[in-house]
Amino acid sequence: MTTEGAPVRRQGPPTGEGTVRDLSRPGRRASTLGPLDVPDAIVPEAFARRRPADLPEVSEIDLVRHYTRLSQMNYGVDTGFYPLGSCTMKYNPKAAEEVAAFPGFRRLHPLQPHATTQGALELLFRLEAMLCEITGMSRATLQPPAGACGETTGLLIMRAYHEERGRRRTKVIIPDSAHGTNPASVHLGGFQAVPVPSDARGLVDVGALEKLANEDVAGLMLTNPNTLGLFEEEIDDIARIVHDVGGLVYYDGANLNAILGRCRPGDMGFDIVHINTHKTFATPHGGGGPGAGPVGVVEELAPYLPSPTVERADDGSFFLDRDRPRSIGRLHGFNGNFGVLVRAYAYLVAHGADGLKENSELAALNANYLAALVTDDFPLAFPSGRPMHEFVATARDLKERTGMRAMDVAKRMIDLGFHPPTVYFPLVVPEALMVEPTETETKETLEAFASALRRTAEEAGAQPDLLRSAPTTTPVGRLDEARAARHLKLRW
Amino acid sequence: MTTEGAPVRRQGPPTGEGTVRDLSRPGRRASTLGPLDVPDAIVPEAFARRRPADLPEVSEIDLVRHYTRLSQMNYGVDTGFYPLGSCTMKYNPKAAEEVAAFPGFRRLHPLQPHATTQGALELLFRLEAMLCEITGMSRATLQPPAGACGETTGLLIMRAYHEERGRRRTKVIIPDSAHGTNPASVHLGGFQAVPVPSDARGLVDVGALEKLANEDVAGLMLTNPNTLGLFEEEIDDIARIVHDVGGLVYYDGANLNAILGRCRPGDMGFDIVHINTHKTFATPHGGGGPGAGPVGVVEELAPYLPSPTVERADDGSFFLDRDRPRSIGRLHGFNGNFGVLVRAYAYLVAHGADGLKENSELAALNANYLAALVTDDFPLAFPSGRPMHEFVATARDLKERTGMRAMDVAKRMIDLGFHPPTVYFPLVVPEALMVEPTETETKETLEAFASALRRTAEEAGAQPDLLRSAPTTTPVGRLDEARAARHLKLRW
Amino acid sequence: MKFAPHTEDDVREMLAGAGLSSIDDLFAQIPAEVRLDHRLDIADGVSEMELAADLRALARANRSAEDLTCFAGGGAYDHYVPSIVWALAGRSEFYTSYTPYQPELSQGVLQVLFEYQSMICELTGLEVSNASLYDGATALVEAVNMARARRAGRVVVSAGVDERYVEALRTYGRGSGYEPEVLPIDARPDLGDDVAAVVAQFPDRTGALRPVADLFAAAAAAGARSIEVFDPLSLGVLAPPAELGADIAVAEGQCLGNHLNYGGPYLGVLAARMEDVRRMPGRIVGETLDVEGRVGYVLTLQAREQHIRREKANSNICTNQTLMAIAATIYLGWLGPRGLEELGRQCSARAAYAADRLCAVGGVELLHPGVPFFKEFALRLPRPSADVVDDLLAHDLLGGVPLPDADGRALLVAVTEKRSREEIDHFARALAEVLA
Amino acid sequence: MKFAPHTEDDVREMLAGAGLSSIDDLFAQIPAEVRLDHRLDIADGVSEMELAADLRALARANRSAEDLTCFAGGGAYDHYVPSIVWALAGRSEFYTSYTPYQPELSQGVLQVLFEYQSMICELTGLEVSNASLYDGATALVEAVNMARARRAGRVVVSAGVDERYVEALRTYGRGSGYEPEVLPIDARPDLGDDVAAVVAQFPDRTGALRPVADLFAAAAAAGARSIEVFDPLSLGVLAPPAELGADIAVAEGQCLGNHLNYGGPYLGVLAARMEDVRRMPGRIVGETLDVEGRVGYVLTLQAREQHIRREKANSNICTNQTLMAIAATIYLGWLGPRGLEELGRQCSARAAYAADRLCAVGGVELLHPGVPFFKEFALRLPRPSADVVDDLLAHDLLGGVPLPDADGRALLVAVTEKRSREEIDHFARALAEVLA
Ligand SMILES: Cc1ncc(COP(=O)(O)O)c(C=O)c1O
Ligand SMILES: Cc1ncc(COP(=O)(O)O)c(C=O)c1O
Repeated sequence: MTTEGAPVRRQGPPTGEGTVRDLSRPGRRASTLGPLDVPDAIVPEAFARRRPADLPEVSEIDLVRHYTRLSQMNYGVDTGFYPLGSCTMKYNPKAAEEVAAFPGFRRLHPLQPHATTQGALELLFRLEAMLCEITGMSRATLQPPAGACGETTGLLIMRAYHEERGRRRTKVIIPDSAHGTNPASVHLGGFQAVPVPSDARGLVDVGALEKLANEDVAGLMLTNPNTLGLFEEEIDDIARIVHDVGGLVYYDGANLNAILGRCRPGDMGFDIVHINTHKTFATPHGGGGPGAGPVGVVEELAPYLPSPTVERADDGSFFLDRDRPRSIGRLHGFNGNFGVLVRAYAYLVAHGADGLKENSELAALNANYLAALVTDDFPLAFPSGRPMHEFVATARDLKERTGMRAMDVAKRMIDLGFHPPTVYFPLVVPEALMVEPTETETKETLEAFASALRRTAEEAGAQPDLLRSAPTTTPVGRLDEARAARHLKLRW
Repeated sequence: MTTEGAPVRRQGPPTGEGTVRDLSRPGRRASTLGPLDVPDAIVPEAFARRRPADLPEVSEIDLVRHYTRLSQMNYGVDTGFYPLGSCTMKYNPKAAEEVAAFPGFRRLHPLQPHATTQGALELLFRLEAMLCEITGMSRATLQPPAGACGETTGLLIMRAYHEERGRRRTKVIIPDSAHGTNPASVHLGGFQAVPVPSDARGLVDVGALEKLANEDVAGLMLTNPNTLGLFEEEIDDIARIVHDVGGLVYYDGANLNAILGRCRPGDMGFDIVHINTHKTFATPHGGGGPGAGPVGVVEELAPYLPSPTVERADDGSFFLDRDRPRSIGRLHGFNGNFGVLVRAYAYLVAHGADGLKENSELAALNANYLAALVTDDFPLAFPSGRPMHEFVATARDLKERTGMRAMDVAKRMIDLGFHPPTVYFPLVVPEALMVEPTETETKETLEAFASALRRTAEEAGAQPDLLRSAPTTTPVGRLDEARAARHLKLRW
Repeated sequence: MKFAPHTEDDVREMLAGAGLSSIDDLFAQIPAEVRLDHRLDIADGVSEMELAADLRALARANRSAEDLTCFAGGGAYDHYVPSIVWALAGRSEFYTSYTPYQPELSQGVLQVLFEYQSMICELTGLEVSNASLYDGATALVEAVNMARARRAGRVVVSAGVDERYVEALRTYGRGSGYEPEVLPIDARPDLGDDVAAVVAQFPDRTGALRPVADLFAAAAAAGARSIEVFDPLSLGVLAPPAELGADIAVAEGQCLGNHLNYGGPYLGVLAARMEDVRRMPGRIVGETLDVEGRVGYVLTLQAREQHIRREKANSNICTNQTLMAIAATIYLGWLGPRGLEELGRQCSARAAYAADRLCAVGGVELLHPGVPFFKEFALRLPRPSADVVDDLLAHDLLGGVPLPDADGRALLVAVTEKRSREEIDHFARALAEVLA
Repeated sequence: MKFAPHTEDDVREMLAGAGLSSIDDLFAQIPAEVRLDHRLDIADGVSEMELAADLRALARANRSAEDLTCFAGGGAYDHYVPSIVWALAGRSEFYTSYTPYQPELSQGVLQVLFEYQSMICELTGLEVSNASLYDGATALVEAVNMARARRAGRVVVSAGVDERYVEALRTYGRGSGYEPEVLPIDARPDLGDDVAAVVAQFPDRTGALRPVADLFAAAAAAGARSIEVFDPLSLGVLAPPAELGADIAVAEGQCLGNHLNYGGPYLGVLAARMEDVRRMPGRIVGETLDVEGRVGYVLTLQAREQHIRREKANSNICTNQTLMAIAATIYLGWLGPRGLEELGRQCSARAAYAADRLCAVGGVELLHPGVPFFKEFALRLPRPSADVVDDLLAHDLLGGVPLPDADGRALLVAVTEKRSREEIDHFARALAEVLA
């Protein structure tokens, strides 16, 4: 048997948990500070706060029980399979957590003299080198705290590059299947997003791209394999077309987990690459963050990288270089999400070249095996191509046949003990179910998930109420999101 | 509102979790070791293992999910109120966990030279001094790893004391309400346990004790407040009677949490005292252990304390003294449960004299307040005396009225979201419910618990099936313990 | 190390199941020209034991606030992090979960974020908070974008704002089409209806408490948005942003139970008025009901966000700093209102004591004499402050953060509740020594 | 610090509810003569911040295996503890729970203990295991009590058994009425039907691999119980106790994922034959069914235990070392059968290499030349071994454990899978230096 699909039940009757404020009692307090061993001093009346902030007043045990219970109301990779497409929810090594907590890292102030941070700087230096080798880039910045910020970084580099060359470029091309951050980043870069359609195969329509490519184009953003899990086989032509008009090609690294050690953005003609360490290199997502979005670039673009960069002096010591006249500047208050980068470094060192390559191979194997198991009920959105690390299936037929939508399937999967896949993304696919199993899942888990998914298809016809009323095994049932937006209640 | 009595439900359908062996697949493995950078060497054929041990073969993520889920199938102080009488399940400070994990403690080898363990030895030295002050003893050993071992220690000290004086003492007196470890320890000390009855007040029957006291008696073991939560008011006479026949008086410290800073075993005439740090000083119980059972003695008995003791040299340095000719010897392989003692030390330093006293005061307040709330339905077993930190109620009347037993009430409490109190102990009380709320619980929690308990009394008459069929909200229902003992299945 | 669980049998059976004969078949669609022609030039993988040794060595090559007494601040502070914060925020159900797209499986994270938003509103006196941004500097950038989404105008920034924050504005401004205009301290701003945002920091970048209310009033008069950069842990004793007239308040939330971590992961705090809620960046959690009328929490107003609004979105943030917001929530619950106030008093008292002792050292004076401050103040030293900081290391002191001011002779000194009288006295003695 | 949540209002209302007028009323029944007449002479309480500082200072006053390369063994070993072990055993639902008296609320702990018992049986080849005892030494004491509950006879102990274990037997024996008789190595024991138990250790206290099968066979012939003290991590490569003829096997389980902790908390392992199960000490978990026929786990055979059998119980153990057994279970799951074997091979290979290098140092030789060993071996040094160990500290080495043998010139050296060739070579160089 497998434990997948069978989370255990907790003690106690089903019920929610009030907020920490509901536990508050005047005069209770968890904190104690040391005695004030210096003369007291109060801030000038003019600047003083008049009314104390109405924070909850609770004891330490109240906090411990409240947040322990809330944690148990949350599903994580550590509780079960988490096949969110595009999110690469693989196992987060505990070893990385342990080393990131070493006081020598955790208690380091960002503005210490370099002489006291050589270990941290060497780690960043080594990490940059590994990321460049993996992506085929020549230099990288580790400053962006997430992928979207990496995109902004890349687009500001594009802008600086063209401006320095006195070119007025206004447009950036993105596939219609692109993730929302791409167009949003294009906008923040001061460009206009121009969509290029996908063709019948689910790949960039190269003919259409050719028509769009002109002197207004600053560049193109592409995810490869793309958000449909398909490899852009004409990547050479795509890159050439953009380069021919003087544009730059940007690689959205969200799907890098598919190709490690097999091919590299740099060899495909990409000029700028961002990496999501919280996807490909298994740094924990933290319920929404933190992440890290390092950005690598080809040699010609290196001067534009954010400031500071980590450099090595002739005496072998490391330092943060702020003397970068052509840099686009600073994208983060300090040195980026260092604590996350430590975990990414640990992950890379632990795996080594072969381990990384094997991860991509097995990620693809898992995705293809799972796709084969479910395709009869949930056909691939673009069956002509072979998916890589993830696949996009559609509940279109199911909906026509039974009226049940992808969302109903997703909620029913919860009652069957699984976190649902990503639904309704990419937008170009109706009733999309985007499944990314990742390499850390077992064959048995995939099989249990597949039979649960197929069961929902069967139930959609036979017992639609099971889907419609799902989930019933969670602390709360299906939530009214429309109501939440209509009657805004954003605080207690 | 209060969160007590309302644990939340976890995701997923109710179902158990197979054993880790059910996850095993030939060839899977979580561990990696470094490369062997020395010549290989194999053990002589004659001594070699022939068949590999059939341990499970699983991946790291299998282990993480399996044991994470099992943890969620377990109730702890961190999940809710845990009023087990005699167990003192109070809040276990996270700060104590953090400091005990400092590498300087956690990675210390027990046989290192004293020069390298001065910090650890000083901690033990300070802890011994604080424990002596709290109990009114002159020296203490920190070696016993739990209370029962502390009892053995005390009884072996009694034996050595009498032997050195050439007295043949064969009997040790214990109240009929004593905890099971007391008679068992008496037996292990090579004595015969002689029970002294409790009187109508639930206290030692002093008249009966007088009759039992004679030249065969090595000593008396007593818990005070006793296991009924009542203070032995005639403790002076009790001690005198035993001392008059040349016996020693042993204090079972399980209930020390009732009297900190208010009175001390030493001042009551006790000669030997054990402390359960995992009760009074909040070191976590770990699902059954570890604990620590330091034993303090009056000056005359100090020479018999186990070897080694922690001593301070003239140069101010600390050392383990093994040169103790009159010592009873060694009760543990090394220095006792040091990691637990670090937590106990932290607890004492954090609270200080006044904090400890306040803890006992509020523990007694909680117990008395809760007793008052439930007494109509569950009367005190011995109503004449005022309970201290815990009280023993009885479901005798309930059973007569409804046929429902203490066990049924306990199981129903689970469905109402609470861990039940201790049941059927002490043995002298029929249908005993022994409730120890501890000082770290809030008034709201006690009130929620009380109304749940009263509800069970009501339901026992009106809807007995709710009790009979309880619990229904746990991963498994009521378990067949008779079957477990009849058809022994002690391994997979 | 290896985390993929596949046995050889698994691989064989799964290939067959997928109708493939080899692993290479999975990558057949990759054109030959772009296939990698060499093994990645990265060392072989190691065991966990070796990994821990490698990182332990790197960690030991640093001298952190664990070994040095830390008087460094400048946006990141050595406040005490109580053990419950990470004992709870470190629960794996929290940190191994993704953004709560499936609310029924994510009530834990969603509710904590709702509590976080509520506490931030309580602190700032403003009406709405989002569920975290990257850090303080990027929170300011987002706040400016909010203001410019309303009125695409100029961005006026007080010279009291942290130089790194201004740098960030300059960087992002290139893309968004503005250049932050730095307004000298006490200069009378001329603000017309072409101004989108006015930014001030309180306490300012030198720790000084300088009135911002007038500036914000002028901004209001010009119909611009007032943005305050604040210190969350000052709000037990200092007036909250709303009272000072701020429309939007942003802060670095590292001080709220997060470790120094060499600069990240930190916490971007942003609160605003309800009227701006639809221009607010990032995730927002709202309370709602389930089918049975039970209270629950969801991500709401998602129409603002990139995944729906795409190029029309004000922000592209997706992954944020949720885990740090969880830590901040637990930390604020630990502090409580009285703890927050006591902590503020302690910081200002210790800072005042430190300033006295340090200024008693020959040649050392306050950079801004007579200007009140909270937990941080700037000194003018007789020597370049960077050199002095280096010299202080020999005394196991992280003496502060060198400022460009006073041609590099200015030193920013931060004093948290952790700094004892003894440590401060030691600092004063050491400073006297290195300056002697 | 203060963990009691009571506000002044709470106290007032609760006193009233309990029909009392003051806190003192709660203690009225304590006779005046025995009331404490002074405030406890213990320092005032401190804040968490100060507490952490105090303990950090104490921890730093030690030099642990974190700073010293550890070749010390003698029952406690510096094996690698993988991070998952305490990330999981450290889950608060485990460590803040009590002995599982309410099985329905404790299936987590109960099932892990069932898995633990199963794995210990697999390792030892014996039929039953309990759910943990205090440590290796007390586990031996309990094993002897088991044997003597069957036949109240003599206790013969091989001289190969750890001296601390023999000390413990001597201590507890005074109460139970036996005196352990130490049998010289290779001496022919005369065993009659007055012998209850024969104890041998394999590998022995000097790390040596000496045959125990004959001794155990003789014991069996005399109708006595054979008790083996074993090393759990040797069982990937060494024959299990059952094969050597042991009826009862006991071990120190610290090596199974538990930290050194200056000697505790450790793990007492005990396994035996089914026919002795009712004489076994401590908790035992059994599988059973619930009312609906679902598999579940409970504490079973409790009739053996003190709380039921009282003075007739063989053991008084109540609180045990469950959390360490949980860690051991996770650790063994991490190792797996092949990991266990590889670890054993690595230990013996590294130990063999270390013995060669160290014996190459002038004046150093094996205490028992030609006798095979596993991961630990004894050296004969030209100087008192305690002094040599002290001198090696200057080289950041914990060189081993001094033995009384060879009039204090014997040194017991343990080599785990963690000790690299480089570290061993460094040890050899340092030893040469301190002996020069
Ligand atoms: C395809 C793609 N691009 C970009 C992003 C944004 O990355 P981040 O969430 O790290 O900002 C994501 C994250 O989901 C993604 O899936
Ligand atoms: C009254 C009493 N005495 C002794 C003990 C035994 O202590 P330990 O479990 O620490 O061995 C207990 C533990 O429950 C107890 O309650």
